[in-house]
Amino acid sequence: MIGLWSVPLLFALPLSLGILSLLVVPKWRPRLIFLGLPLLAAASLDVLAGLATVGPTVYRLGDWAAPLGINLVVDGLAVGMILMTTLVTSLCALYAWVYLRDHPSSTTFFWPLLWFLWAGMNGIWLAEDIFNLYVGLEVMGLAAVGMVALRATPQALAAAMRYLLAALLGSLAYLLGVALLYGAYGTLSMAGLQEAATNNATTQVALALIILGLLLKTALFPLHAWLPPAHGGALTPVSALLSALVIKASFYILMRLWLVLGPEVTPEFTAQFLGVLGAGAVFYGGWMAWRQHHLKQLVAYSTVAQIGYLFLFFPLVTNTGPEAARLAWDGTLMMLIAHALAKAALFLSAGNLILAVGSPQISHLVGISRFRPMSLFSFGLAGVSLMGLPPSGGFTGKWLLLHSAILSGQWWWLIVLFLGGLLSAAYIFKVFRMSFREGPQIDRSVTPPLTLDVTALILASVAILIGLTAHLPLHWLRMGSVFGVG
Amino acid sequence: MIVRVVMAGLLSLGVTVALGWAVLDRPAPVENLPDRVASAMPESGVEHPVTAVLLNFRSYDTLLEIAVLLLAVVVALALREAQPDRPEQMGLDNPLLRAVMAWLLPLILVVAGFLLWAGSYQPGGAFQAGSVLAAAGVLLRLAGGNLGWLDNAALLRAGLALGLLTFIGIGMVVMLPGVPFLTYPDAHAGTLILVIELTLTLSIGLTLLSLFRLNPPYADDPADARTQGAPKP
Amino acid sequence: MSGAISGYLVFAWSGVLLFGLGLFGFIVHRHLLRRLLAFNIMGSGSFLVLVGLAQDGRGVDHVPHAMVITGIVVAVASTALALVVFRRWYRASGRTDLPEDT
Amino acid sequence: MPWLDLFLGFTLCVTAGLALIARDMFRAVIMFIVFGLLMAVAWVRLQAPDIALAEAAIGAGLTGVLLLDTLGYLRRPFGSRVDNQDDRS
Repeated sequence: MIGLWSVPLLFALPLSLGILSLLVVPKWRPRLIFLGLPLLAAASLDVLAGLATVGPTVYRLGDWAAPLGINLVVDGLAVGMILMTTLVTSLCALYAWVYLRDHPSSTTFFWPLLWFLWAGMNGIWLAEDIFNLYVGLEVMGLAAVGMVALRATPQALAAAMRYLLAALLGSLAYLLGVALLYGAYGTLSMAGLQEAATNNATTQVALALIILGLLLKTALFPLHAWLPPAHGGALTPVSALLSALVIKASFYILMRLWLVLGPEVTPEFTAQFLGVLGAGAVFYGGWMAWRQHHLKQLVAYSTVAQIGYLFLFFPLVTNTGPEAARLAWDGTLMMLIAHALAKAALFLSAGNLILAVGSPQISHLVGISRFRPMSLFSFGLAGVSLMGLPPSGGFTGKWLLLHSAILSGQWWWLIVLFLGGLLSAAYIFKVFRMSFREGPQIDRSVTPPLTLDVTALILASVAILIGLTAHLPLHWLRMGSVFGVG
Repeated sequence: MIVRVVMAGLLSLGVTVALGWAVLDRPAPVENLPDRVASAMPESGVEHPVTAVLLNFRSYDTLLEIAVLLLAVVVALALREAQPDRPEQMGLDNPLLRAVMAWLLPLILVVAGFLLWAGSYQPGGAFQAGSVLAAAGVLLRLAGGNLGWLDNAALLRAGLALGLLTFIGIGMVVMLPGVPFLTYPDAHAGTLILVIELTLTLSIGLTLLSLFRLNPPYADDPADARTQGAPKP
Repeated sequence: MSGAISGYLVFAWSGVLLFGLGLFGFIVHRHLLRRLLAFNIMGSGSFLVLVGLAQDGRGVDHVPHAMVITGIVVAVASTALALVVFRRWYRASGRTDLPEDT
Repeated sequence: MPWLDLFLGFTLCVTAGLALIARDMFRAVIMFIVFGLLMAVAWVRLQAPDIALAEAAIGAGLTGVLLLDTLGYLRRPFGSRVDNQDDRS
């Protein structure tokens, strides 16, 4: 069986390491990454190898077939997300290993939380069972809340509390949707639901509840209020993980369930409505990002904006013909992955700039270009992808979405793509203008350790490179989906 | 304020009506899971269906759920360390209560043991037994009992970790013949589940108890209460 | 038997109402403890819907029973986590609600 | 008609409502614990004794104790400005 060991290791290993990191002395907690990262990278690559040779498979936990047991789905989409998670989390972990040295020892609880977060995310990517997804969401969500609270300042606690309330409300709405679906169809397996689901009020209400719950967790405008304080106020590696990966998990579930239930059940206006909310997010988030005075708040609002692009998936994939739908799928996933890489890079390099000037204010960045060119370079590379300039992943994603919009005759989304890019350019250049301005403000800066700069640079470079070599990952991502060849 | 009440009222009314509509309009299900559970029971290693679902058919859910519980403790530990407290003073230290506790405690432990053992063929199991254990601890503490051994961080954490580590360990060891994660061999399923439940009971009891204990205690004088200062409005 | 079956449905309906009530409380209240109470009531509501709907017309189904036990444990873990954060927040700020909510 | 179930469902909603609107926070928590115990009875009626046990022990018991414990904590004044906006929101 393909991935017999590597598939369960993807969540069992981080869980075990999470527990282990509680048992060792605080000084040793970070060092477990040197055991965990190589093993998880190996497991992720093994799963990819299995996908490339055998194609998509189903992993039957406990050897029970769904719907009695819980199955895991190892298709292109899941494997793609797993690899993305492994790359981003590993680099953030290396960053945190250095970054947290100067923080109080209570922040070493970052490590158990990190492992649990990782286990939760991998659990979600692999899940095929809608109740199992609920538990996975809780593992990931509570770990994320804990990470936000880690700083233990009043601001951090308030942000964590707000985040927790949003996450809990979202989970409950999701759970109620699951309850309705189980009541109506007697199964929790997505494959079973796809077969059984018909168009009736129960499915529609259940889907509406699930969508609402997941929108809240994804922080789509106008349900985004919890995000900027949580993402902008957390420790830098936490901000990067939350913005790059955690909010993607709830979007991912939405995407999967939409393809399972959506097209038959939902009226087209639901899809258009989600697209409109996405457009709202792009404009509002971009505008708010531009208005921020704190660097990390700017980056956090940029996340609010970038989430919006992902939601163009729904109008572009629903009743639009196979070619446009496939382009929408490709484009959305490219945007998702590019944003994960670029946003992690942006947060990490923003953290480096803040370390360098010792202030979170954008206005204090005056003249920093002379001292920290490398941090600024990573920030710029990541910015290129966020703005959607060639040859970045962000560009490829937008290009694919643009084609999909033209093919399906929904030209209005082009305005969103275009204006959204301009807004991103505005807030990225706001930071640059300040950095290149010569002023009296600083004549020296702190030099952050090299690891911090290198991890940010790697992430930013991959965000660019993935745009150049988009063909192969997109081919893999389609495997096992309705858009795949085999 | 009134706007909020009206908005909340409309929203929750809308949700309720939609839910009611969903309940009324639901189709008759095609799938019959209870039948599947019934026919798989002989292979599950236990006789009580809920235990079979929790610890065999859908044991992966249970595994993740234990992780959720642990997470709450991790956050509590982290925040406690971020703002260290004085050694806590708690409990009523009432001799009568203590006397009652001396009788009650063994009884509670017996109940916990029974619930755990009963779980394989009738209602009960690790979660119920674990929460009874935790209840015993809470009562003991309210009575001013000494739970000092819980302050031994290493011991406490080992106890917390035991359940999940055993669960994952057994899930992995059974894979050696080349079967998927958590596939118990039919002959040993009952024993393995019992071992998992036993360790889970201990860990769940400790976890729930720590959630109670790890809340920041009462500060003795207000002066040291504000370690962080109020945020600026 | 028919009496028992409609009994299941009664609880599903109670669950619907409880969810609605809880949602109302969750939105209206600002006191964080009250919002947590509302959250727990909503949770109980959805558990009732889960079991009540699944058993209506079909008889006892043990799968949702196991799911609800999982759900209860998750709910208590979330509540406990929320209380830990809440106490720290109260201790640091002296407030029982969140700052931006007025 | 399952009168007993109807009555129980009605009582559940009433106690939940009382827990949500009670002026006094302490009373709200007590109402919530009563609600949890009634839920346990409801689970028995739904032929789910396992959930009934878990609900009584965890849902009502432990959550209740945690909430009461927190209430005790709130009675202590922390910070200079303990708002008196109190429990009514």
